[in-house]
Amino acid sequence: MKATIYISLKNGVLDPQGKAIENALGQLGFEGVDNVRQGKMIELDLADTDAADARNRLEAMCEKLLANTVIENFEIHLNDAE
Amino acid sequence: MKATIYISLKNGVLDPQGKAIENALGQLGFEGVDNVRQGKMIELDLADTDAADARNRLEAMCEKLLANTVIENFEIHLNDAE
Amino acid sequence: MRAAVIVFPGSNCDRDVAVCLEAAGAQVDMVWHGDTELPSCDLMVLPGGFSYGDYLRCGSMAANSPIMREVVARAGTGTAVLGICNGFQVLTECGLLPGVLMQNRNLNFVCRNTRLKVARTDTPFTHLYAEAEEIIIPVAHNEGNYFADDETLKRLQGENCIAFTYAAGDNPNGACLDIAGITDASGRVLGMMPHPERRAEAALGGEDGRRLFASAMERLA
Amino acid sequence: MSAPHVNDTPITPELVAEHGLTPDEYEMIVAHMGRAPNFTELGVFSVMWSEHCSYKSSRKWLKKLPVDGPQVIQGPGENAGVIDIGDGDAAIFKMESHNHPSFIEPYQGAATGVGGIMRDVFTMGARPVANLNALRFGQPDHKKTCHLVAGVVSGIGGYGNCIGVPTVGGEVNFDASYNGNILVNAMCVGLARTDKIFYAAATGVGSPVVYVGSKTGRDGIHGATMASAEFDDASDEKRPTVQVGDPFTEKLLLEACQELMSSDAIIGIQDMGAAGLTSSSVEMADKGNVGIRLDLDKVPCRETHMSGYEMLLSESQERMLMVLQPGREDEAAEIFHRWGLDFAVVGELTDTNRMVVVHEGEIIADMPLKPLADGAPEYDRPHTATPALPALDAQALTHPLDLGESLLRLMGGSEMASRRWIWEQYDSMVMGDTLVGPGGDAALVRVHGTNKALALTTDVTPRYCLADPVMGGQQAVAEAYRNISATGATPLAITNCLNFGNPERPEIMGQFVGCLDGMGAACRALDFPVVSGNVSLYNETNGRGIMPTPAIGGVGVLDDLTKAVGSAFANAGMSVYVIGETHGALGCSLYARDVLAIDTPAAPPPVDLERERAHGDFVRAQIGAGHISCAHDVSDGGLLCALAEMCLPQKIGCAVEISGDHGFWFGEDQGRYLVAIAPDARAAFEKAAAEAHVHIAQIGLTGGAELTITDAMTISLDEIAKAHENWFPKLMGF
Ligand SMILES: Nc1ncnc2c1ncn2[C@@H]1O[C@H](COP(=O)(O)OP(=O)(O)O)[C@@H](O)[C@H]1O
Ligand SMILES: [Mg+2]
Repeated sequence: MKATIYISLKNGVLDPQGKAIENALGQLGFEGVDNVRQGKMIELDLADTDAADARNRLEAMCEKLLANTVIENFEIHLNDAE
Repeated sequence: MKATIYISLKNGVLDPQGKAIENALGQLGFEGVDNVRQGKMIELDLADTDAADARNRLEAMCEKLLANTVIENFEIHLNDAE
Repeated sequence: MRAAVIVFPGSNCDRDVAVCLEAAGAQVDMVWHGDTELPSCDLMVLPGGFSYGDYLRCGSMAANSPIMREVVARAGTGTAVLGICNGFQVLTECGLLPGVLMQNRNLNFVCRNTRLKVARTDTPFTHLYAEAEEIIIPVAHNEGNYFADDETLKRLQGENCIAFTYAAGDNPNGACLDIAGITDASGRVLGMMPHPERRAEAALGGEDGRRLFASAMERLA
Repeated sequence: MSAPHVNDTPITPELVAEHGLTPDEYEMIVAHMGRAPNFTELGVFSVMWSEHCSYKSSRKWLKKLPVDGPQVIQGPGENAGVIDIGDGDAAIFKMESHNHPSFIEPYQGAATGVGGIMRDVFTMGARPVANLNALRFGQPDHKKTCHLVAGVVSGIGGYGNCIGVPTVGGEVNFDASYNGNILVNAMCVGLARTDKIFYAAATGVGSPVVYVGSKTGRDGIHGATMASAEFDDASDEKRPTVQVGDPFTEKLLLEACQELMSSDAIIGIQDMGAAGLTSSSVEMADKGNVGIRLDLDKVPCRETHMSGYEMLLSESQERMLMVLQPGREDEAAEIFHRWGLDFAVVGELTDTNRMVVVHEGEIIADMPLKPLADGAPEYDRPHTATPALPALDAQALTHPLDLGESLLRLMGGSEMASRRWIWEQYDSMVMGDTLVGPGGDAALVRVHGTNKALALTTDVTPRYCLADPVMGGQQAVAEAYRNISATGATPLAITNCLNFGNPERPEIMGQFVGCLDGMGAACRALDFPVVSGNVSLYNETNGRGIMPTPAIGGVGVLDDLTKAVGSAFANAGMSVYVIGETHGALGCSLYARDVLAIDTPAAPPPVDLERERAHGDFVRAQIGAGHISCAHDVSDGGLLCALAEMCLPQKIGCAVEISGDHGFWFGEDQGRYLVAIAPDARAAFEKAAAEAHVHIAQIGLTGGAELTITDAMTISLDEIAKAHENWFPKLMGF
C-alpha cells in the first residue's frame, strides 16, 4: 500500500524558508503571492494490507520520527486505490 | 485563492534523505517500509481570481524558482473551494 | 573527570571536542551510537557534525538511536550533558531541552566568530566565566535559529535557563531572544550552537572556549 | 525468454559520432579489437578515449612539465600526487574540474565535484584535511550569474561541511567569457604516513575485485563524454544525466576505508569517478598489468533492469573499487556493512590482459586492456601562438579618477571585493587545525598533533593568460609561490586544473601550449614541481571560448608554525617596506580595465623567475629570523590595493610618505611583497636585503584609522571597508 505524509509547520511558527521564497517570487516579478509556507512530503510503500493498521503505524512513525510535533503538524493519506 | 505545490524527485534520481529515513524507520522497528522518497510541499495564497491564470502563473513560478526541473517534478493543486 | 563522547554516523566534531576534553585533563571514551552500553562517566558529550547527514531534520535520527535512550536515562539521574551544535539539535529532538533549531534566517550556512554574552554562570560549564562577560566563540551551522513558543521562552527566562546569548547585533541566525545556548533548570544539561572546542587554544585564535572545558573539569570531576 | 539486448543495436556511423568518436578513432578501435565492437564495447571505448579520460589533446604537452624533486613521492598518474613533508608525513592532493555539471545544476554539480576530489585523495590512504576551490563566473549582471554563484557556493559548502573537512581558501573571478561556461575547480589536500600510501595498481591473478559504497543508478551516464563536448543551446536536453551527491554516505565511506586501510587487506584501490566502473577497473587492471573479469549481476543496483552498458558507464557517486588479498573478503565486508555500506565481490583478476564483462550469464564485452587504457590516439593539434602585445605606457595615460576614488572602485569591484559572502558559507574550522582560513594569502592548516603546518593556495590570473599565455602560465605558478612564501612556509609542489576552450582551434591550442610552457619554466625555476592535475577542454558556448584558465593549487610546509606571519597589520608603529621594484606596469591591470576602461589589449607584467625566487627566499628567511611581523604579496590592484588589504582586517591604518603616479600605485609588477617591520628589526632587515641584493624601499608607517599618502590621499578605513564588504552581499541580494 502506498502512503503520503504531509508535514507542515504549525501556525505561528516562523518559516524562514517560506519567507525567503515569498521575497524571491516578488523579486522575480510574481505579484500577489502571500503566506508562503514550505512543508515536507514523504511518500512510502507499506507492506500492510489493512488500512486502519497502516494508518496507526504511520501515526506512530510521525510521532516518533517523521514530524517534530513541537512545531509541525502531519497529515496522512493512504492511496489504497493502488 | 489558496494553492499547494508538491515537488518530488524525478524517478531514478538518488534520494539520500529518503534512504536515510527508511533506514531510521527500520531501526525504530517499523518493518515493511519501502521506497521512501522525500519531497517538498509549498502552500501559498494567490491574489488571482481566475483559476486558469493562477495555474499558469504557478507553473511559471515552479519553472523559474520553486522546483529544480533538472531533477524534480512538480504538481499544482488549486484549492478553489476556499 | 570521565567524559563519554557519543559518535553518530556523520558526527564530525567528535575528535575536536575530545582533544579539548583531554587537554583539560579529562579521560575520554568515544562511544559508538549503536552501542546500548554507556561507560560510567561524569559527562556525556554530543558533538557537532551532521549526524545521519542532517536528513529529515537535524538531530532527529540521532535522537532516536539506541544510545540516546541511555543518555536520556543517565541525564535523568543527574549526569551532566553537553550538546554542541548538532548535539544541541539532538538534545531538543530527544526532549532533554525545549524548543527547536530552525533553519538560519537567511537560509545560508554560516561559519564565523560570534560575540557571546555569558548569561548564566551557576552551571558546571560556565562558572569560570564572569556574569555578563563577552566572549568570542565561532558558529558553524545551517540550522541554529532557536525557536520556542512564548510560554517556553518565558519559562527559560524565569528559570534562568539561558546560558549564552549572541551579543547585540551579532545574532547570526535569527534565534529568538538572541539565544545561543540554553540549559535545563538544574544547569547540568547544556546545549549551545557555538563551538567552544574551536577556540580553545591561542594558535586557533583565542582561548575563550577553553574555560568551558576547564569549568566542567573542576565541577564534574 | 530474453529481452532485446542492447548489444543487438547495430553500430552505425551516427552511433559512433554520438559517442564522441571520430571515424578514424573508430577504425583504430576495430583494429585493436580485431572485429567491430558491440554496443557495450563501443560505450566503454568511448569513455576511455574521451578527452576527459585519455588526455588525447593534452598528453603531449603535459609530458613536458617537471614532475620530480626530492620531495616528490608520487607524481602525476595516480589518483593524486604525494609529497614528503618530513617526519614520515605525506601530503596528498589534487585539483579537479566540475565545470559542465555545475553549469547545468550548480548545487549538485559543485557538490559532486567536491565529493569526487575528496575520494581521489582518500583512496590513497590520506585523511582529507582541507578543501579549496577556484571559481569563475560570468559577468556579475548576467542573468544567470547570481543563480549559479548561489548554487555553486552552497553545493561546495553542503558537501564539504557535511563530511567535516574545512574549506580554507580559493579564488573567484567574474568575466563575460564565462557567461555560458562557468568554472568550478575543487582541490582537496589530505595527510597520510609515508609508509601507508595506497595505489591503484591491481596485482595477483585470482584476487577478488570488490565494489563498495553506494548503489549504482542511472546517474550521469555519459558524463565523461559530456565533459568533453562543447555546449550549445540544446544542452538543456542533456540534463537527466545530473548526479546527486550524498556527503553523508561519503563520510561513512571515508571512515570505512580508513578502517580497512589500517590492515593490510587491500592490494589496490581506486574511486569510481568519471566513467565509473569502467575507468576504475580498466585503470587498476592496466596498472597491475593483469586482466579483469567483472560479473555485473553482482553489482549493487538502485534501479531495476539496468543494462550492462548503463552499469558500466554510470557515474553514481560515493563508490569505490578495490582489489583485496584473497581470503580477506569477510573481514572487509564486516567493516563496510557495519558502516551501512554496500559491499560486493564483483569480479576477479585474470592473466589475460583483457577486460571481460559478464551480465545475465552472457559475455557482453571482451576487450584488450592496453588499448583501452592508453591506446587512445595522442594528438599533436595545430597551435598558433598568441601574438605578442605592446606594453601599456602609464605615463601616456591620463587618469580619470584621483587615487582615493580609484582605490574605492577597485576595492569595491567584482575582482577585489571581499569574498566573505562566500567563505562564511564554508565550515573553515572543523577538525580544529585551521590556523589561517580564508582571507589571508595562503591558508595554514596544522598537521594534527604536530608543530608543522601546510600552506595552501589556488591562483591564476586569466586575463594575463589571455594576453600572453607564456607569461600568464609563469605568473600563475609564481603567485602561488608568493602566497605560500608570504606566510613563511616553503613552497613544495603544485597541482593544476587546466581549463581551456576547444583544442581543435589552433589559437586555443596555442594558448594551452603557451600556458604550459610558462608553467613548466616557472616550476623548474622555483623548484615547485607538478604532482597531479586535471585538464578540462572544450569550455565554450556557441563557439566562444573562456579565457585560458590554468588554475594552480600550491602546497607548502611550515616546519615551525609559531613562526608563521599573517597578511594583516597587527600593530601601529611598524615600518612598511615594499620588496621588489615597482615600474608601474599597467598592461592587463585591474586599474586599466576598471578605472581607465582600456579595452585594447596590452602585455601583462613580465615575470622574472630569477628575481621571483630570490625574493621568495629572502622573505621566508626574514620571516624565519623573526624580522617580519606581517607580509602580503602584491597582486591584483597593485601596491595601493595590497596596502588597503593589510589595513582592513584589524583596522590599522598606514601613513605613506612617498609619492608616485597611478602606474606606481596600481601597476601590477610581479615579484613584490609588502612587509611590516618592527622598529628594532629594521637594521637587520635592511642589512640582509643589501647582502641578498634584494631591492627594498620603505614607504610608510602603520597606525591610525586611515590610509593616507602625503599630499595626495586620505581615506578612512571604514570607507574602504564599506566598499569592499558590500559588493558581494549587494550582488546576491543580502
Ligand atoms: N571561493 C573561495 N572560497 C574560499 N575562499 C576564497 C574564495 N575566493 C577567495 N577566497 C579567499 O579570499 C582571499 C582573497 O582571495 P584572492 O584575492 O584570490 O587572494 P590572492 O590575490 O592573495 O591570491 C584568499 O584568502 C582566498 O582564500
Ligand atoms: Mg595574495
